[in-house]
Parts: sequence; C-alpha cells; structure tokens
Amino acid sequence: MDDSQTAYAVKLPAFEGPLDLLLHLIKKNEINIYDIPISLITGQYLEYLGLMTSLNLAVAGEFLVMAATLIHIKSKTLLPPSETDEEEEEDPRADLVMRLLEYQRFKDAAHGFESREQEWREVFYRPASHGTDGPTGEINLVDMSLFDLLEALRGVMDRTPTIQGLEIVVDELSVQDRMSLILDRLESEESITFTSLFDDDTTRLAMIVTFLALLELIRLKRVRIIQAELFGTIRVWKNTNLQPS
Amino acid sequence: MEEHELTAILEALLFIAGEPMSLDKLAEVLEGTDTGRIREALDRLRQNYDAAGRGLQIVEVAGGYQIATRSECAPWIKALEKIKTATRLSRSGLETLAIVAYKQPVTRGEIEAIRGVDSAGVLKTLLERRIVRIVGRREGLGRPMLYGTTREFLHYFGLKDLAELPALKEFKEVAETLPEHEPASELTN
Amino acid sequence: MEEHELTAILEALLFIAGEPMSLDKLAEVLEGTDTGRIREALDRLRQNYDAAGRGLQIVEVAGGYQIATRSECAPWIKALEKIKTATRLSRSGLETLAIVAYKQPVTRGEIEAIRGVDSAGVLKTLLERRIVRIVGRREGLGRPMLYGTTREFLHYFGLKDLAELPALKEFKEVAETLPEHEPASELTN
Repeated sequence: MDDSQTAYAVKLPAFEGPLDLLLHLIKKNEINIYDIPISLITGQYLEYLGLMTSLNLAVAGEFLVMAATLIHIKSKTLLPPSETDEEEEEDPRADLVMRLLEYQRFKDAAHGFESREQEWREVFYRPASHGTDGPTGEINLVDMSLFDLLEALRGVMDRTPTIQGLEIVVDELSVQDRMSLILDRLESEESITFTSLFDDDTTRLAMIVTFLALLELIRLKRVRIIQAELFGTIRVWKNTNLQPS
Repeated sequence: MEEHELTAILEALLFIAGEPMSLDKLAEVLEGTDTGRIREALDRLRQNYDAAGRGLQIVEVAGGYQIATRSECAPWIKALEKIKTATRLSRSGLETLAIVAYKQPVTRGEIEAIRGVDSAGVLKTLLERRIVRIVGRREGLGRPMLYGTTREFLHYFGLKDLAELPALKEFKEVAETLPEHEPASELTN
Repeated sequence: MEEHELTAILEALLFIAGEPMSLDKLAEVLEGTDTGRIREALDRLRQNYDAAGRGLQIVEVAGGYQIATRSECAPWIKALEKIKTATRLSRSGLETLAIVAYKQPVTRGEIEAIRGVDSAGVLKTLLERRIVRIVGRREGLGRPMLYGTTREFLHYFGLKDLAELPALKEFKEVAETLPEHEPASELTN
C-alpha cells in the first residue's frame, strides 16, 4: 500500500449546495449567524472549492456564483463607511443571512419529513379492491395530475411519431356553431337558464362567442329571453311563434 | 413469538395478500412457524371475527385463508363500487382525454387516427363523466361531431382555463432534464 | 340501522375501498346516514382495532379513514415478497418537497431561489412518484408552472390534511438552533 496515497485520504461531507456548505461552516466555527466574520468564512469556502477541484470533482456553477457573492460582500465590508450618508448603511451580509435562515427552515422541515417517512413506510394499505371493476392501472380522478395527462400524450406520440403539432388550439367554434348548439339544447329542454349557456365555456373568447350567438338568435327571433322578476333567473325560451308579436 | 403476536401478524398478512393464503405459504413467510400453531392462531382469529358487529370474516377458500366481507354488507359494497367506478379512468381513457385536451376541437376519426384504435367506447365514458363534451360539428362531409373538454376537466386538473395547460415543450423541460441533483460530494478519495 | 350493524358495514366498506373514505363519501354510500353517527361508529371501530393482538388499525389519512397494517407487522409483510417498500426520498428530494409543501403553489424558480441549486431533476422525480403535481400557472411574465402536493403526499407521510403539517420555524428559532447543531468537520486529513 502506497503511504503517500493514504496520507491524503480525505472524506468530504456531502452538501446539497452552496447554502448547505455555508451553514456547515457557520456551525463548525460556532459563529453567530447575525454576525458572520465574512473573511474567515469566505476563506474556508474557497478552500473547500479548492479541495473539490483537487479531487477532480466537478464544481457546480452555483458554488462559483456563491463564491463571487462572498467576495463581493467581503469587498464591501472592507470599504470605509461613507461619511456623507446620513442613514445607516445596510449590512452587506443581511441578504445572505436571510437566505441562510430561510434555507435552514426548510432543512429542518425536511428533517421532520424524514422521520415521518421512516414511521409511515412501515404501514401498508390494501390495494384497491380486487373486485370486478375493470382492468388494473385505473386512475382515480381525484389523483389525476397534469403530469399524468402529459405522460399519456407522450405515450401516444411515441407510438405515432408522425403526428405533429399537438399543441393547444383554443376552441375555435364559430357563432354559427354556437347558435345551433343553443337551439339543439332547446329541442330537448323547454327552457334553459342564461348562465347555463356558459357552463362549458372554458375561455373568455368562447364566452363572447356564445353571447354573440345568443344575441343573433334573439335578433332572428328564434329565442326569447324572460326574466320573471327583478334580479331573478334569466331564462332562454325557444320562440315557437315565429311571427313577431 | 407469543400467541397474540402471531394472530396479529396473520391478520395483517391476510389483509395485504388479497388472495387465499395456504398454511404452507403462511409458514414460509413466518420462517418455519409450525403449521399446527398457525392453524390454531387462524382459528382464534376467525372466532374474533365472528363476534357481533363485524363486517368482515375469515373464510377458507380455494385451499387457503382469506379475509372477506360478510354477505349482509353486500348492498352497501355495491353502492360503493358504483361511486368508485364513476371516479376512475382507465389508461386508454386518459390517453384519449389527453388528445382531446390538446387537439380540441377534434373529431372521433382524428382521435382514432392518432391512437390507432377504436375509441368510441372510451369517448362515451368521458362524455358520461362530463370530462369531455360535444362542442359542435365540423363542416364538410358527414359533419362529424367535434369534441372538447369541459369545465369539470379544468376542475379535476386545477386549471383556471385551457390556456393554463402546459405546452409539450414546457413539459419536456421538466421531464427530460438532468438526473436528480447529486450532492456536491461524498467521496473518499 | 342498529349501531353494531353500522359499525359492521363501515368495516366492510373501508376494507373494500382501498383508498381513504371521507365522512361525506361514507354518508353518500350509506344513503344519508348522519355524518355524526358515522363518526361515532368509526370511533368505536377504531377502539375495537386498538385492542391487543390486532395486526390492523384504522387510520385517518389523506382526507379520510382507511384500514392499514400496524408497523410491528412490517417485517412479515415485506417477507410476502410482492410488497416492495418505496425507496426513501433523497435529501434533496425531502428538501424540495418541504418547500413545495409549505409554499404551495410554488414555481420552480422560487424553489431554486431557496435551495440555491438547480432543482429540475428532483422535481421530476417527485412528479413521477406522484407526491408533487402541477397545479396551474402563475400569472405574469413567462407564466411559470406552479407545483403543489398530492393526496399521495399525505399518504406517504401519514397526514390527515395539509393543516396537520407542523408550523415552519420562525427565523429566530432557527437561528437559535444553529451552532453546535451538527458535528464539526468530517475532514480526516
């Protein structure tokens, strides 16, 4: 065994990112977070990056950005306080402290999640009834997410790669189409409420088109609009008497 | 293992298995606990289940033991199944829904051309669940019906309007990025 | 319906459902039985399940009641080979999830601002595991997608609802815990 190799054996703790590393340095040095000795911490931070480089570890961009931030803060603290400013200048470290505290909050919360995870991984539920209803792989609508929808779409597109341009096209119904739809509904129902006309309009444009269609039908005297009482429900009726009364 | 522990473990195993468990299979899971002892524990479990006010029972069927509901509860279970199927969607349903959502207004013929399979049944289900609706007819030969999504659809996916649907391109950004972020290092070099 | 009948029916329903059953849903199946009475019956059922020698328990999770195994039985259930325990979430996964859980609806940019690192890969993993979902878009520049937690999230951590999440610590509290929180350097040079 080559001694010169073991002599340099280094175990680096794992860090999630620059904030994680900074928090580690603060704890290690038992520093008051509200009064970070920026020179010391910057020095140790850069030392760590140097160590990573010497071990041929890729140093992620975020670590370098933080290094620049630290150096910037350090240079600001070195400047003599300007005498012209009446107001007290803001501590150049303030932003960083806030970020560190905010991050630590979620680290603590994640820690709590971890112990809950540990506990509930030991609890098992019975999969949905092995009964008669349909093939497996069914999804409860309550649990559906856009991710599922997009995954499904991607599945189809992988099967039929020639299909292009599957992008959202907002409902392009014409006023004419809407007019027939309203009349179709009045075939099966004697009257419908004004608001129900817009039930399925999922865009503003669609609502405007529906409204224009209604106006057109009124103009053509194909439908009548009746409001039985002030502020009451407005209902749309089919105009059976085509003669103007 | 004490008697009541054994009974508890057997109860949990029968609950999870969802299929008849033979004495041998149970003994295997319980690392060679004597089948006689297992049978005794199962008998005790069965007696507990036969107390008044229980909706479940331990039955011996198809060469094994299984937890099953009592026949008195059948009408309510049917009512439950009805509600459950009304809120479930099959894989093909989801696929069809995805096409309708992103290609609307779309005809059945276009959906089938994309999926490569008959989609009449799936469309009917989606219409019944009010996730999809008929939005009009296409001009031209046969004036086929056009399908689109409903307000209910937006509700299920928590969308305010259709313009909130993520574009495929955006989705790819999320779905096809780097592997999970690795911590900076955990190396012993 | 007598009390013990109601308890029996509820037991059978929870057994069959395979997902959390809310009081409202149970009332719907039970054709308008008062939710107060249902809750009482469920409490009784829960007490029965808490007797010694039981391998099952009634838990209130993800917005409803559900039957689950007791953690003491976990080793034997795992021995029933087909049950695979989910891989635990990585540290970055837990961190990202904590931000999503407390700040939802939240954009990827906001998550990355807090963590200080790219989080696309972690988010993808959480989406795939159905613990996190896309819940819409933020108005404004670029209309970025918003993320939130799912019902599966509640299940995974045994939470009844989001209100059960412990309150996030105040900055002051966090600051107090900071020194000597972690062992000093692990550099073993």
